[in-house]
Amino acid sequence: MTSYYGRPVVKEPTWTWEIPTYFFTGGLAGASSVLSLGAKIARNEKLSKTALYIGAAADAVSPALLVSDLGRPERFHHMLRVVKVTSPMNIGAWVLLVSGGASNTAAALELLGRLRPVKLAAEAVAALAGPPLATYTGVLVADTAIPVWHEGRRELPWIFGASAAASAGAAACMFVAPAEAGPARRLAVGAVAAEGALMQTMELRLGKIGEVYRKGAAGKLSLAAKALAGTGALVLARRGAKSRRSAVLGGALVCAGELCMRWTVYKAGFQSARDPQYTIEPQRARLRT
Amino acid sequence: MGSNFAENHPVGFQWVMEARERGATVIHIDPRFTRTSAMATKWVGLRAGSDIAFLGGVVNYILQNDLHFEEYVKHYTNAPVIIDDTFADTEELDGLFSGWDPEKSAYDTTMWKYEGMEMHGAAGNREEGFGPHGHQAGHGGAGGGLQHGEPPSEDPALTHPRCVFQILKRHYQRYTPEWVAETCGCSVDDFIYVCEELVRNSGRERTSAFAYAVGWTQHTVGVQYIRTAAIIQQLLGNMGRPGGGILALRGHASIQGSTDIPTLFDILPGYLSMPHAETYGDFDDFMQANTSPTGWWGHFKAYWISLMKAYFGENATEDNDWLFKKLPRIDKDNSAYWTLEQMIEGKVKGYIVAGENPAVGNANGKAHRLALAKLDWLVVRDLVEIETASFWYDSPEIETGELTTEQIPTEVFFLPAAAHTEKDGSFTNTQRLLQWHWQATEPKDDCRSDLWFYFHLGRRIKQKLAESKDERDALVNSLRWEYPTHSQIQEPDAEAVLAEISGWEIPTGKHLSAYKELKDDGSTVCGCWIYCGVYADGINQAARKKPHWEQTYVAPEWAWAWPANRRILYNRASADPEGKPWSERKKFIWWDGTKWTGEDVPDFEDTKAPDYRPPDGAKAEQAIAGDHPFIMQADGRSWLYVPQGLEDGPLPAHYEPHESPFDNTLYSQRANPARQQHKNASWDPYNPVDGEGGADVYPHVFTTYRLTEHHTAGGMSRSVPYLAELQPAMFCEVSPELAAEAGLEHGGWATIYTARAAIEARVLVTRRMKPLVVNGRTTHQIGLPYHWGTRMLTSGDSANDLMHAALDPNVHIMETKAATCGIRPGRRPRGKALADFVAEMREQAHSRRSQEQRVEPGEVRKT
Amino acid sequence: MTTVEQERVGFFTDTSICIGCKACEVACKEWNLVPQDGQTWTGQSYDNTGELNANSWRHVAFIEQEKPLRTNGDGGVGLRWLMESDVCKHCTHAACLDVCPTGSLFRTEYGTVVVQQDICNGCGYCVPACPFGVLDKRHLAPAPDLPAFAKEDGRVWKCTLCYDRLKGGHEPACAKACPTKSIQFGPLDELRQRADERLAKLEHEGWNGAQLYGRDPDDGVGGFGAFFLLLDEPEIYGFPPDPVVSTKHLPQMYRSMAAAAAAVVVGVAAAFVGGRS
Amino acid sequence: MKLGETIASWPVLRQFREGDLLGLGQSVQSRRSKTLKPRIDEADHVVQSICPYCAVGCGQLVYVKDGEVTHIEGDPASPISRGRLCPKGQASKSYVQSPLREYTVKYRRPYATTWEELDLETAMDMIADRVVETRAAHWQQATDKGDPANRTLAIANLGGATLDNEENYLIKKLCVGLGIVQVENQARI
Repeated sequence: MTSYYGRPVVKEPTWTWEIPTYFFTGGLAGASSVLSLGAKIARNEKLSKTALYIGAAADAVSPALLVSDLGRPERFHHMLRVVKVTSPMNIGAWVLLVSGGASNTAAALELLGRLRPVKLAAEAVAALAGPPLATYTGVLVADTAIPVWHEGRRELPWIFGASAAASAGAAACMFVAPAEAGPARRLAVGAVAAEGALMQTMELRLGKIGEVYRKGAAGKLSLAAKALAGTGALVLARRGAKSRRSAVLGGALVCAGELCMRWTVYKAGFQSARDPQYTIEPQRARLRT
Repeated sequence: MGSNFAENHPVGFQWVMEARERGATVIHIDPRFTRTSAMATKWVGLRAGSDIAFLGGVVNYILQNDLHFEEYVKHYTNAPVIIDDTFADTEELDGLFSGWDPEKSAYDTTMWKYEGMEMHGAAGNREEGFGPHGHQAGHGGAGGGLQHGEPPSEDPALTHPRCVFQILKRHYQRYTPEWVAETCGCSVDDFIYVCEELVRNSGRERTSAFAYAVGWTQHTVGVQYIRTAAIIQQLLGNMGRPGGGILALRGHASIQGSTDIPTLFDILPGYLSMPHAETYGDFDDFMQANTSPTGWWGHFKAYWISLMKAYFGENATEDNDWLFKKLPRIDKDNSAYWTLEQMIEGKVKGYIVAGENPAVGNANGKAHRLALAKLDWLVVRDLVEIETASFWYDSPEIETGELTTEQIPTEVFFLPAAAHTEKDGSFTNTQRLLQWHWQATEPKDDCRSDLWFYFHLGRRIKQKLAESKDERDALVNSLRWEYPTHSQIQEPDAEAVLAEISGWEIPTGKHLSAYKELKDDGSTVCGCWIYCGVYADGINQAARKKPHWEQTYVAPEWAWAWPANRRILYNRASADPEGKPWSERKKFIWWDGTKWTGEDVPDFEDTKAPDYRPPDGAKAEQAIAGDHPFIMQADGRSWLYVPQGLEDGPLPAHYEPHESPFDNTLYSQRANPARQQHKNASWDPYNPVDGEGGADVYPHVFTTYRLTEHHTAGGMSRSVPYLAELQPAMFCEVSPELAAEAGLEHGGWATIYTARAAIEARVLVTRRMKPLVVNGRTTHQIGLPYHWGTRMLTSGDSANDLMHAALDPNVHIMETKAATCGIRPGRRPRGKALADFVAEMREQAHSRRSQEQRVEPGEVRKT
Repeated sequence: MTTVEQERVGFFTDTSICIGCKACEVACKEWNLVPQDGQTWTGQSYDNTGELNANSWRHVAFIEQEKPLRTNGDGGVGLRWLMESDVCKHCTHAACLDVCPTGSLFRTEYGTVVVQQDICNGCGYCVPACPFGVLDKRHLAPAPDLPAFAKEDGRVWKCTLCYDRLKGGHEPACAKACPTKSIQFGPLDELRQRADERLAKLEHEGWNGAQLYGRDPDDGVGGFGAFFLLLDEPEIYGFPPDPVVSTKHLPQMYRSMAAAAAAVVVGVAAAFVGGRS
Repeated sequence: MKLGETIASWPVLRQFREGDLLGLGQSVQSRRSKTLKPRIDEADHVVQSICPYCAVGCGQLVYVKDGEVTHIEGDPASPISRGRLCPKGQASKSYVQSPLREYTVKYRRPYATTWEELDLETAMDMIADRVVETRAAHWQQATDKGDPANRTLAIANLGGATLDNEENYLIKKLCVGLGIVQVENQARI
């Protein structure tokens, strides 16, 4: 493989730890809002409230993380300077604004127990903003020149969505008594399974490009993610219904697993950018056909 | 050849690229494959220091195959002239010409003269058995005591065995393609290709040009390198014609100006020679010795007296011989390296350095730094603190313990200088163009122009000596030293100085428009006769900036070229003897029946008809016939054979560099016998050469050079962030073969050593360096840029520290382009260990050498 | 008020006449006051700049090859030294521009792509988005115009094709300086025509590997505003052989996002439904 | 600026107003971009100069604002360079404004280990004294043969190839007057 002194063709992202962490919190927030509304409809007030609070909390830390990653934090509001459909990050900023605004309004009113209609509206809005919030980050990373991300564009929103659902479910399990946490448990377990399957599909389809998921930091994180989420799901499935302690443990493990999964994808991108062969070879192949 | 056009003159190279795009053949002949080679139609690699062999081979190829431009050669060169029978060639004397004096290690140049006449050089002096020196050799246009412009005996048929043409033929007959390939390490095919292309692109319809630089001058036989090219260009009829000639690519903004208006020991402005201490009783002898009866040097007296009037005004009069008796006298050599020797011996007390960095830029840098430590006082003027100013606390010798700051007596003044944007003035570029640059801003704080410094220094000194009746102060007190000044810092008016250089008529005060107007009766002032007219009509002609799109391609109204705004010298040669252009394609100057006309200012008297024949007794230019274009020469012809003016022979012969791993396969005289050496100097030890024991301690050839990204000794580039980052480290270029042989690792470090010093450099292994097979033996060449020193934004060891200071005998230039060295992996020793390492290697070499001492005619080498 | 649209301009960099002098690099830095990029000796031929980044907007690549310059054997020595001055491509379809969330990156009236330094908040999205690795965040100590708490410049910088000079009717600094006019500036259509003629000439002269890169308006980025004549495959110079603007697939990505979003809802619903049964 | 204008200039609104729905073009142009001017158009004056590096002699345009050089670029009028410059010539401004540039006199006493400050006038006077004294102490009136010598071999002057012709002229003229014959420059190296 020829390249210019083995130098990378595309640049690694300049993003730091806040971004993969946000992928997690954002997903958690989005899915939690949905879970909350679902529970409300299912008349599971306890679960609904908890999910609402979790979502609101996650929604609150997310912007902080994003702002702190900016090169010029004092200019965070420039994100809302335009409406750009071509920029997943811009769309995401608007979605986060809506979702965060709504979920936190709802949570606040819930606490104060005032203005019920407004609260309901806010919950609805948050639930509407939730799914896009949980999945757009997949598009965000896919919409780059980084081979392992761009080529994974079909699966990434699904994987991030699943991961979001899993973390939302798992988080709820930790704070709701097993009796009321049934749906959350099922959500967590189901999502972990789905996500595992999706990851496999993606890696297989990516072929050589996908090998970064088995190499270096990404490889290690990927194993950790699978192990943690897997074990967590198992614990929740087996003993989550009976023991509160297991529920907390299982929930924590799944959340940790999902966080690792975000880091896996994040790190894989850097590794994919660093080695020019991942950029050049597929393009060469494309030209040959 | 001998230059790296693309890298060191990139903007000038645009014209070469345009020519290439229009189908011109561009050939680069160089030891290294450089950025120029990459752009050339053809690159021919050759061994550093073997250029005369190559060029001599071309001469031989042309002559053996009768490919010379016959009409041009017959009429415009001295090919037909018959040489005195006292001349004997290197072919007869095994590498020496007749007249060699082993005692003086010098030639008696009178044995090379034209037959039937006492040879008589112009601007120069040749008593004491040595001819004109330094730049007179190149520019003096030595002439003969011809009764009229024609030499006494000629053979128009070019068949007489002693006519120049036949001598040339014999001299180069052994420079066969096979021998050239052997000696230069190139292939016979490549050599033939070059010959064929040169011939194919010369003649009536086409012209070829040579572009050289210090790759030719920096040799112990440097002047002869250029002479060989001159012979080729004369044989092919490429001189004085558009697209022809030999272009010197000079490396400093005004290096041409600093030779025209010299800051050089042996000449005065306009290449007028300084009087020598050993010679010239009185003024008339001096005039007689320097005035050529024929050719433009016939007006030497007018040039001289006009200069004296510029220097001393009314104090210079006919009665006091224009102060001739009071003028300082020079010796045969008071050049920079002679000064170095004197300095080391403690004989030089004060040293003023303005805009130069000898501690890095000169050969054998260590010797220069040790010498600086022997001075009483030193003045350094520059924009930044260069190594020459800081030697007393951060030179490598401080590290090795050879110098100790507390023991250095030198008093050092560092004076910040003004930049080109902070002063008015003119640079003379490589095409002899005087270009004015206007001041843009005022210099800050203590920054001052050198004009300011020398003017006010002179003013103060004159004040201090004003009352002195001492004989030695008479001359300085006679100096004309009034120049108008402006601004609070009292900056002298540069245009007033330019006006003095250009000259005026004393009675009327009218500014002169050409050197033809100069008088020898003291009625004209002119500070530099060849610059006469640059201030014609009281207008600064050098400041003319008419855009090129508003004038012809010759652009005569952009700046001003010396002499007389002529863009191509000797351009009468662009027309045939009858004055018709050689061809429509190449027409430039021609005779229209009544006068000379064309694209350029004719380098000929406007109305001298092609059929003009000088009457007997004609003097100066009148003695030059109408079909002899080379009007500075006494005989009006260009010289294939130089009967007068050179120290080391009338014809170039191949000599090995002073230090070479190879023997001379042509003559038993290995190197230029007349080269200047510091044989017994402990500060300039030499590496053993082929045939001596110990030569294998320094088995490789190295050559030094510049990079596009840096400038000379680095003062103007290591101080600039944007340049420093482009080439941030001293490195050496070696071939993969040498790397394997010496165990050098790409990107690692190497230590390069000679008998003088050892330096370290990063290793750049590259295919662009090729091992050459010379005389059946493989040799490796090492490339070393020489920009680095101990200071500034990027620092590193100086390549020049490795160099010896053996010199060309004509112009006293050192041989930085070819010498021998050893190389080993890793960084050099530090501290005292470094000095020990160098000494140890030297001992190794010299102990073996003393057993098998090589003795050559005319030189017994010692160290 | 909107600025009047001008003719689209760009660069045609003809590497067959590049002498590798790096005047373009210095001219760019002098004009745009780009900071020094550090002094590391790479040993990669004469290239000590290495790449385009926030502090090098022109980068001259040096490639030493044992290949003849011409295939017709004319004067060849089986050795060639390729030099090429790289720069931002000012793509017709520019990923950096598309993904910029603040509108800091924008398409100027000259059809060039410029980062507006008074807008950029250093989100860094354009950095991995560029298929050529041109854009880069500046991590140098803050300039005086930055707020006290800023620990670094933090903004993204790249070639502006001398936007300010264009507004004054001057050609970009690098093109103006280029001694051999290897860098040519002008209306894009004109440059493309010139490039075609140049390529034809070189092919006729048998130049080894001569090809245009980024000239084709139908390529993955809709053609470059700054395109090249190369003497070997793009990857030899560190270019992607077939760059595609990532946003070309954005609709597809949004579709799969929508589906995934729906799936989340379905999944949650299922979690409840599943519980009942 | 009024609140109204601020809102009106909000690119989101401009996107729709100016029909630049994707927000890729003019609608997102910032105030700075809109009012941008090349600094050479703001110069107080422009000076035609010549590059100080090699001997090709390329034309330079030096732009000055408030007494400071703000930019240096090629002079298109020059038939030699046609407005082009090499990296060194192009870096001329950075050279004349080098971070290493010295602006005041530095003086080192014999045997001293450090520089000290010295005012220019004093320095000039000291240097003049050094020249006068050294000349007096090491003057050679005549050669051994009795021919005139009129010189001192104890003072040498080096440099010139980077200086102006006018400067070299004064150097040579002064040295001839003073009997300093060791006058040399880079032409020798």
